[in-house]
Amino acid sequence: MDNRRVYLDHAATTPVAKEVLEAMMPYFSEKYGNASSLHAFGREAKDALENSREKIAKKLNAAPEELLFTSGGTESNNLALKGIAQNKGKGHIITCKIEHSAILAPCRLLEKQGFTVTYLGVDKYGTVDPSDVEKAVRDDTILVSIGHANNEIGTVQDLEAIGKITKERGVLFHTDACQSFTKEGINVKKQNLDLVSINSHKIYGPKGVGALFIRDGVKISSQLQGGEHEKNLRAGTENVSGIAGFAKAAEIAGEKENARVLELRKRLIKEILFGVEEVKLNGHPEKRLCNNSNFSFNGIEGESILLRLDMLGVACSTASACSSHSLMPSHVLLATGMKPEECHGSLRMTLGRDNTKEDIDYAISAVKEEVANLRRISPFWRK
Amino acid sequence: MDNRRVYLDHAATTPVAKEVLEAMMPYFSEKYGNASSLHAFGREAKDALENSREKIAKKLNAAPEELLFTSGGTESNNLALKGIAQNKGKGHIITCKIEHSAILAPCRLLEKQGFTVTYLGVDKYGTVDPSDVEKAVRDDTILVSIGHANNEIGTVQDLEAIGKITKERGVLFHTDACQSFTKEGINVKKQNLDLVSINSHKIYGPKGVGALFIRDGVKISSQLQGGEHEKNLRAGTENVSGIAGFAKAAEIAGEKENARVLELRKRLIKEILFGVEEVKLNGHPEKRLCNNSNFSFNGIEGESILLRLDMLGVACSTASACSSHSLMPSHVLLATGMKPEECHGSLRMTLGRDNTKEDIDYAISAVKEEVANLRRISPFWRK
Amino acid sequence: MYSKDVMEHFMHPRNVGEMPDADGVGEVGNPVCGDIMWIYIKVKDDRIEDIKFKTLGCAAAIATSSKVTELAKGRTLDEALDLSNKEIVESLGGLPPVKIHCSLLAVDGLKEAIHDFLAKNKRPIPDKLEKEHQKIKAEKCETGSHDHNDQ
Amino acid sequence: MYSKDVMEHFMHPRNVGEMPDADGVGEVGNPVCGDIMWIYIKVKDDRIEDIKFKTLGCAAAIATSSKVTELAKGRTLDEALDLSNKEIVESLGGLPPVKIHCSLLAVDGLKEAIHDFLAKNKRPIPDKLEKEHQKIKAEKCETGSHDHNDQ
Ligand SMILES: Cc1ncc(COP(=O)(O)O)c(C=O)c1O
Ligand SMILES: Cc1ncc(COP(=O)(O)O)c(C=O)c1O
Repeated sequence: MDNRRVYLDHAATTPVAKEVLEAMMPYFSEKYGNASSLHAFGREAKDALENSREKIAKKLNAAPEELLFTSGGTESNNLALKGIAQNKGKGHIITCKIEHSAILAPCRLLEKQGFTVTYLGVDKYGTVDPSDVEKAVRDDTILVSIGHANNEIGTVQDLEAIGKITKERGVLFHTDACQSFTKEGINVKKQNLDLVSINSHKIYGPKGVGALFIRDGVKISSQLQGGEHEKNLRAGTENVSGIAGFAKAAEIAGEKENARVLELRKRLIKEILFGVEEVKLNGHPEKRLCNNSNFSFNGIEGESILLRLDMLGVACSTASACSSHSLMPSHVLLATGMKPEECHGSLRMTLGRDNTKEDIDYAISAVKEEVANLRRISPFWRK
Repeated sequence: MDNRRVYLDHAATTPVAKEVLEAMMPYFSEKYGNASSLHAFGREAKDALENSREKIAKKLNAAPEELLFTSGGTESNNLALKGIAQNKGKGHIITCKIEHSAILAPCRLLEKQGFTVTYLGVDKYGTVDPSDVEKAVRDDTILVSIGHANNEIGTVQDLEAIGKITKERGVLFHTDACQSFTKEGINVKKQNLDLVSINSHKIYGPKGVGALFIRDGVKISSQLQGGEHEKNLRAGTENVSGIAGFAKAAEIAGEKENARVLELRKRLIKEILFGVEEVKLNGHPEKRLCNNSNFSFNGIEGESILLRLDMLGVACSTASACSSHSLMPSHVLLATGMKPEECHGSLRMTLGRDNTKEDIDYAISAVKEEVANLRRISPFWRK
Repeated sequence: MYSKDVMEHFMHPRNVGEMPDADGVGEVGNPVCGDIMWIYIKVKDDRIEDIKFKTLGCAAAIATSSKVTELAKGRTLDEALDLSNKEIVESLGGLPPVKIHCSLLAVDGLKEAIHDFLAKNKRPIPDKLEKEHQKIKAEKCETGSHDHNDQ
Repeated sequence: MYSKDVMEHFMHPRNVGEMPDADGVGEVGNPVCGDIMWIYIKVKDDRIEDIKFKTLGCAAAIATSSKVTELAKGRTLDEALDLSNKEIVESLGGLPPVKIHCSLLAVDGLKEAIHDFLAKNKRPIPDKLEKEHQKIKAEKCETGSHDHNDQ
């Protein structure tokens, strides 16, 4: 094997694209003004901010005024959930069991504060049944928050069907679209979305930048107090270079690259499923993000396979790393009905812009080799 | 006059220094991993994060574990104030009237939530009398938050004297050091600080990055829920490039540059006070940030002088711009005892790394010229 | 933030000055709010023959002051009273919404000068103008607690 | 995150395998927790003559398993029972604090194998070992609700 480095963890974060970095560069040391300043330096910054807002809003079919910049997906989710909850004062929230921790953790906090939260289950593919949402809506329901695409298994939800229900029932609808933005169509009008969380570092933009779409007229309580930035909803000097990069990243993302990645991903899944014994594909066979693959290998543990692949230059992720972060099996895999003992050998490989066919073929052989190596020392493997 | 552009608004934000940008570059498109990832890309990011933490903590005489990264000064202040308040549940907070809005706005929110807040007054120079802090401490006081240096008038407070009092009285002590970090000595041990807010974009680092020092053992409630980043106190994928830049910025800041800027600033103040009629220096004659100057010109309004200087390429700031942001005169100038009508002609000029003696001389003539021009059309000026 | 025309009038205001022998003087604004305008008119045959102003205020206040004097000069008093704030703002290529407030100063000043001229000459004052005069005199500075984006 | 020695043992574990004619077998761990170790010993004159293991688990579990077999081989049973987790971890150049938990598996496995050997041969089992045996058998998988840094 050669000395390749193959990054297959694009769901965790992405490199900053060349075009994106170029779009950011002027805002570090030349047009460095504070967007609140009245002078020319400030106006340059303000212009960059508003142009960026326009570009990103367009991608969601939203108005620029409906987009607010944050420090990332976590902040966007926190603002959406707590901002709506605090504004309403009390009530019931519907979410689902496979949400990202940046949804689940705020929900648990809101429960402690007296809100009630329903965590909907999913089927074995990780799909939320829209009729479950319908059944769960109560008179005091204030918000439905269902993530567009899952970060671990890539399953994509039917936002349009859920949006129909929330509209009918007069309930606000939020989606965490951090994984799906630019990969799956998001159209706030068609999908009847009231709030959408997105971030930059999953789409070849810089880390530390996110946004929240808030439909015009939807009232939300600010979570960061200070100056009157972002329509008084998010205080703090705007990260102009980061935001300009985020906008560029949104702009350059496109169907063509998604289709290319999808082909590579299909190849990867096919080769692993046919080339390795006792392996299972987690997530939905079709309704999944174009770049996501997630496998469970019997008889081995996630961190081990991850680290052995890492030694071969292949970077992936596991939801099952035994560390302080997760002594527990992945809540996502558990929710799809897997037993804890089946969850430990999961491996997520998420593809991206820089991956070539050669990279994927290299990764496939690496996986085959290391699964075999680990099974050789595993008590569960006696063939 | 030539076509110079002279940026004199370094208190609002600074350009990213060349060395800082260089330190950031590897973390955009090469070492772009998520610091939570186990693979080599992730470990590179984690290393950058922890090295940065160490460098910045050292500047405060703190341990790296005591430093937590945020999205900026506003978030650091919000986390400090609300985090302590929520952890204690109830009680009394002492702050002062000239704090930045990122302190005052969270305090007002806490008042609504049942906390009581004392806003200490200042003398005509903007100085907080430590004995006022002493007198204000009550049995239920949980926190004293006094900013190290004021963003408008640059007045520096005696943290050591206040820290003695809070230590004696067993009350937590927070300071917003966004303006003073790297300009005035901060030593959490000597000054007995329990919490310190700092940010990057005021010290030639990128925007959108800040930090909060939390003394080991001080309990604080997280304000952003999600993953277990930053010791479970601040969820969200870490902005590695930004943090690396922040650390570099802290590292390259130094006494020599502060002394250089101080000399230029002295020249600026001297020339304006002697060369312009009916002008007053706001803030303290000596205990002020090395780069801050703030004047009030009789008979003219802040935005006007700012925009006319801007036309000459000189970028400054006024606390008195008549816009949605501030139909009101500056709360800082009012607190120093100025009448509203005296507050409108304020002009802040804050110096920095790129300013030369020639820049300052250019700015001095520009100010003289434009003050004269505006007074010529001002009804208050009849000479 | 400001249009080219606003900046042009702000940087090069027309009709700046005082007029010791003015036929009518308007003094509007309030030092507490930070804007004050003094406006002087010379009237001949009910027409504004000459006009001068001095303004302390923001760029919008100065530019609209200048524009008002430019537009009013040569008009009859009635025509001058017809000058609306909207017209001024539009003729300057617009103003940011938050600045509309500052532009009222100039039209008010002109009205006050005409009111002063009519009063001094013991001429009947139209009801509408008298009402506006009372309103202007009663105006206080808007205050409120804002967190400006202090930096 | 892992020391060079840990990675070395993880990538190239010593004494991997099964032993159909083992004198003692230890089976520890729990599929629910995601770590399982099987350890086999061949005993001659109360000395561990040969030792083999198989481990399903994280890198720390595999590396400490390997290290335990390396250190135990050739020791008397008493000496082997003296092997502490601390010793294993130190001899590997340390482990991240959160991984100490995973390293317990290996020492437990060795104890279980010795216990099994003693029991099979109807030999007296030291009190301390019996207590540890009971504790190991009773162990459940640690669970709790954590927000891992899912990405
Ligand atoms: C679905 C989802 N939501 C939220 C987040 C959190 O975003 P950030 O890391 O920008 O805070 C992530 C990624 O980490 C994600 O995948
Ligand atoms: C004293 C002070 N505190 C807080 C802040 C807010 O920091 P940030 O803009 O990074 O949120 C600033 C600057 O804007 C400041 O000058």
